Amino acid sequence: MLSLEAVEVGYGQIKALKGITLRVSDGQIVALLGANGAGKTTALRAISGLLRTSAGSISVDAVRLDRLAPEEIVRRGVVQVPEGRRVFAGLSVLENLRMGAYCRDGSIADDLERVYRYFPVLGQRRRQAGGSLSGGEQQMLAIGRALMARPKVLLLDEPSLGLAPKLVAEILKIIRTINADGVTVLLVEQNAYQALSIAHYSYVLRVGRVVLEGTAEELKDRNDVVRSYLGRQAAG
Amino acid sequence: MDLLSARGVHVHFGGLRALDGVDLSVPPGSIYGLIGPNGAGKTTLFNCISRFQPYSAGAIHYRGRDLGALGPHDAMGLGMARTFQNINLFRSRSTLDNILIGMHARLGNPLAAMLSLPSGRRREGALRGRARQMAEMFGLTDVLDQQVVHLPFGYQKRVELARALASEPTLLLLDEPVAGCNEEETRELCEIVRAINRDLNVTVLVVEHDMSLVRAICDEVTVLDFGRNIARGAPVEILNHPAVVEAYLGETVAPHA
Amino acid sequence: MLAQQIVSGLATGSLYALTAIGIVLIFRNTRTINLAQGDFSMIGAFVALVILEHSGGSLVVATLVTIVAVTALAVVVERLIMRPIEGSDWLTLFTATLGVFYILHGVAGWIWGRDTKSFPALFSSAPLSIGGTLISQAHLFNILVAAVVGGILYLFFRFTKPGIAMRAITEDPVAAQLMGIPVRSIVLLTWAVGGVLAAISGILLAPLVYVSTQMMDGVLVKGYVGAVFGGLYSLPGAVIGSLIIGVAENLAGGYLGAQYKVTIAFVLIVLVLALKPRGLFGGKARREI
Amino acid sequence: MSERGWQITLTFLAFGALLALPAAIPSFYASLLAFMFTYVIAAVGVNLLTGYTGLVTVGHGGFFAIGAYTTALMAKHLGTSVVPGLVAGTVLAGIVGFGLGIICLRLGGAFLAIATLGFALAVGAVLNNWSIFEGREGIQLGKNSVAGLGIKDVGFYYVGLAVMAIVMLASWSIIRSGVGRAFVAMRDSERAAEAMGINLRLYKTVAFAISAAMTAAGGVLFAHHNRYVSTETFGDTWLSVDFLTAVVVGGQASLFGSALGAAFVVMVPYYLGELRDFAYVLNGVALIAVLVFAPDGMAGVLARLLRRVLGRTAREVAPVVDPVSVGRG
Repeated sequence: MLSLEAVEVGYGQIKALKGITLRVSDGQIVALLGANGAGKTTALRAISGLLRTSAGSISVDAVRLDRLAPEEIVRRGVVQVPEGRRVFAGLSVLENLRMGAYCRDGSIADDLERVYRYFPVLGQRRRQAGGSLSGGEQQMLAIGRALMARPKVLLLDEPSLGLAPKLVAEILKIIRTINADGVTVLLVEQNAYQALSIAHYSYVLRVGRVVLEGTAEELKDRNDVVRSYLGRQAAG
Repeated sequence: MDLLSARGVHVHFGGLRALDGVDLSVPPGSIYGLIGPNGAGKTTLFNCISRFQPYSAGAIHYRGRDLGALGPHDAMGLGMARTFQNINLFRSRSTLDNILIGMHARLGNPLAAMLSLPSGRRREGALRGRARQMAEMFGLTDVLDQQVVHLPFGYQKRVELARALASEPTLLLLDEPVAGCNEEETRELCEIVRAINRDLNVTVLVVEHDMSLVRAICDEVTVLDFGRNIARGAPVEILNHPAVVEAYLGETVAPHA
Repeated sequence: MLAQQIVSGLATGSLYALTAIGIVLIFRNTRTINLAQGDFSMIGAFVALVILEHSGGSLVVATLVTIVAVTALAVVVERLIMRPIEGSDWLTLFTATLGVFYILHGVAGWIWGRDTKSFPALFSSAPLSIGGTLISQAHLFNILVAAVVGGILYLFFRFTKPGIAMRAITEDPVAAQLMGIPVRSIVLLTWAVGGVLAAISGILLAPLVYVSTQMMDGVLVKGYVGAVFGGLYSLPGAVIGSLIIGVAENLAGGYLGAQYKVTIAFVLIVLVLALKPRGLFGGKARREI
Repeated sequence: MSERGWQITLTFLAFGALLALPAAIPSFYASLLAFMFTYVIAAVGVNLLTGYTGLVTVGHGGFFAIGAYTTALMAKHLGTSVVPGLVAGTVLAGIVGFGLGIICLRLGGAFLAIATLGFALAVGAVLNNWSIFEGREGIQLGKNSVAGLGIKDVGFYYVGLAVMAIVMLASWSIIRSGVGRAFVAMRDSERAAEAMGINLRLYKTVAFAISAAMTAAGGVLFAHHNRYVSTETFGDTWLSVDFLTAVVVGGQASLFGSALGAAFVVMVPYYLGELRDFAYVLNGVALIAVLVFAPDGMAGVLARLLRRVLGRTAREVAPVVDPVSVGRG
């Protein structure tokens, strides 16, 4: 289980996270929702060790992550698919996937096969440069690359960003499949309704704090969610 | 006539269409909002207006003048001023210097200034006087000589506004002014922007995703999504507009469908 | 005559290329313009000379010892000086290598003095005739060694895990971290590779230019010019750029007069930077430097 | 007295001391100090560009050489001395600097550093290979004179001091003016500077030209001080590197720092004499030490010491309490 306890993170004088607590139980998909600037990406960057926390703790299966180097965190099975995909544009698809398995020794043939099963298009394009793929294919590559590290917990930062609706649906479906195969998922989304459609449990952030949490059913019809995005009074 | 108008503006980044024929018209004297979800193209349009971004088709007119061929430094001379998304101050300088740099367009003959000729010194004196007035207006008198990088966040925000207004613009462009602000700071900023609009008679165009700000201060808003206009109107109508809600929260999908 | 000029130009150019590759490798993974790259070679030349002359070692032994010594030097520079200031702005990193440049110049001058020393020629001066063109054996050897080094580097970057990781860090250091690539170790490895290249270029240059503390000052700048051809980023660009400089220099020297030989490097740098500031082979848009 | 007041007082005291100094020291030392002034002048020029405007130059030895050779050739062929050389040398270098500025307009950071390094190399190559410059043979200059009156070591000391004072005063006047603010604005943030209406192209090229002219003034004096120029000094890129070192070690964006840094790069090798290599090591160590421990250079260290002596903390004004951000930590 991944858990954050009262985590605070600041950029200079701006506190981007003002003490958030959240739990991602094994086997779940948990969505982290909120408008732009709410602190979602900051939370993921803190989990992955790119940002130092100023207070609180982050741990997975009772092992503290918040003082470890990013590569140590990957070794402990927490792997992030960053916002904007960030595939290595000049590396081939296969090289990108190999880099995903960097911290592991031994054969990666099985893992490659698994990724190609999820994303057959990557198998067809394994020699092509990552930068030459379409947006949707790059998103698949980014997810596939992270899967190469055999994550226990997969962190996904806005996988739907900039994708056409049809592709978004496809990506969400794959995320559900990956989860069904035993990978715990923490999904950051601005696209609230779509994230809620696959998540078991959700947290809503606003300006660095958790303002709402619950199961998808609980959150879906609440005006609070809408309000936290649009700042509209619940009455409308 | 509109103070600022954009017609059919296109911007492409490689294959990506950041702006796909966007229109905008800002009437003089208003506080106008430009909103949309992440990646909608609002910052790109903002940068087209302030001349940081060239566009491939369409036209932008300011007071009837075509901006197409101008550079960023020309925009200020025409009476526009802008702020930046994540505060972009001259960090090594004092509050006073930042405001003075904001008055660059009024420097006069640079040679006279450089050589401290009498005319240059007179003008420098006048600029400094005016800069102090600006500082006073924004409650910055106590921190005039402090390096801005050491100032608290709220002060830095106000220095940036004071710097932008130092050139006495007719149009003020604000790029996500409340990014990183808490609710109290947001309220304070709303007050300041309203005062600028009312008391200094400055038209304001604000790019924002925080809806509480938009609702509180804007007379009218234009909503973009995927580089196109999707709605325009008064804030209250817009926030209930189905297309806008969908743009922000995504399509409604039945859970676990 | 023309063919000869071109071949000897290629030979010089391939030596510049070794320096240019070292500069590009270090720059694109650390944003450091390494001013000490030339000094690594200079120290290498002195070490090789000491082994050859005083210890009576063979060329092979001298080469191996030199490579180990210079690589160790590069690693020490990274660990002691560059790592504590990693992530600083490029001017700080650049100035730090300027500091290393001074220190290595001073130390070398201190140990080995300021006089130029001759380095035993590795080959007889009798040229070979290939298809009617006379080519010196040393030139041929230089081209050969550079080609082999280039080939090994190609295989390294193409097929080995650390090699691909180096490219990945160039593309996106943050994504590389998120994939679990130990960026610091790979950066250290980058400096080490820079050291190996410097050692080889030092030994190859030594017989041509005499060994002295100043021996690399000119070559280093040519290496930069070559690197700029590739936008400080592309390795093939840096190699092609270095070869172009070598040939252009030789042709200018041969046909226009010696005074044009050095100036041509500046003309090329100005042309490239003025016309294509991101390098002829730099290609696509990259993050700001 | 305010900190600024102290600065002005100390500056006047320092200049007063420099005016009186030749009376107290052997003329030999006056000559050494005059030599140092030429470096100070050059470093002030480099600092204007690198320290204040943020455009890093590793090529100003080229402008120093342009100044030196302009006056040397004029002396040789026209029989002129210091003053005409200063006028011609600074104007010529200003024009070349403007041109180099235009070429380098689109370049930032590392690319600019390499382009300027290439410029220094090219100047060295031209001096080495074009016969009018006499290469390593060099050009001898006649006895120095001002307005027809011959001057010796002490006289030349005052000439150097005067030129240094003028260059520093000019720099000070520029830096304090709106133009200087525009320079610093470009350094701090080009985007914000543009948004304030600053024409980057114009101001960058102007900064280049002024900086080149100032450095060339140092070169003119250098030539007359040694009464000899040759590619032994001007043929490589060491001068350029020394000037940059002076600026970084002394303190970027500080006129006083330029003086300290120039003194450092001149005096350390001088006093180490035969141990010249040790001076290199010291330069290198100083550079790295400054980067790690005192990014604002020797001037910054001295300013902090001065504040401590005056019994004040770095922040004179009471700390600001921001009513809005209280509780942000």
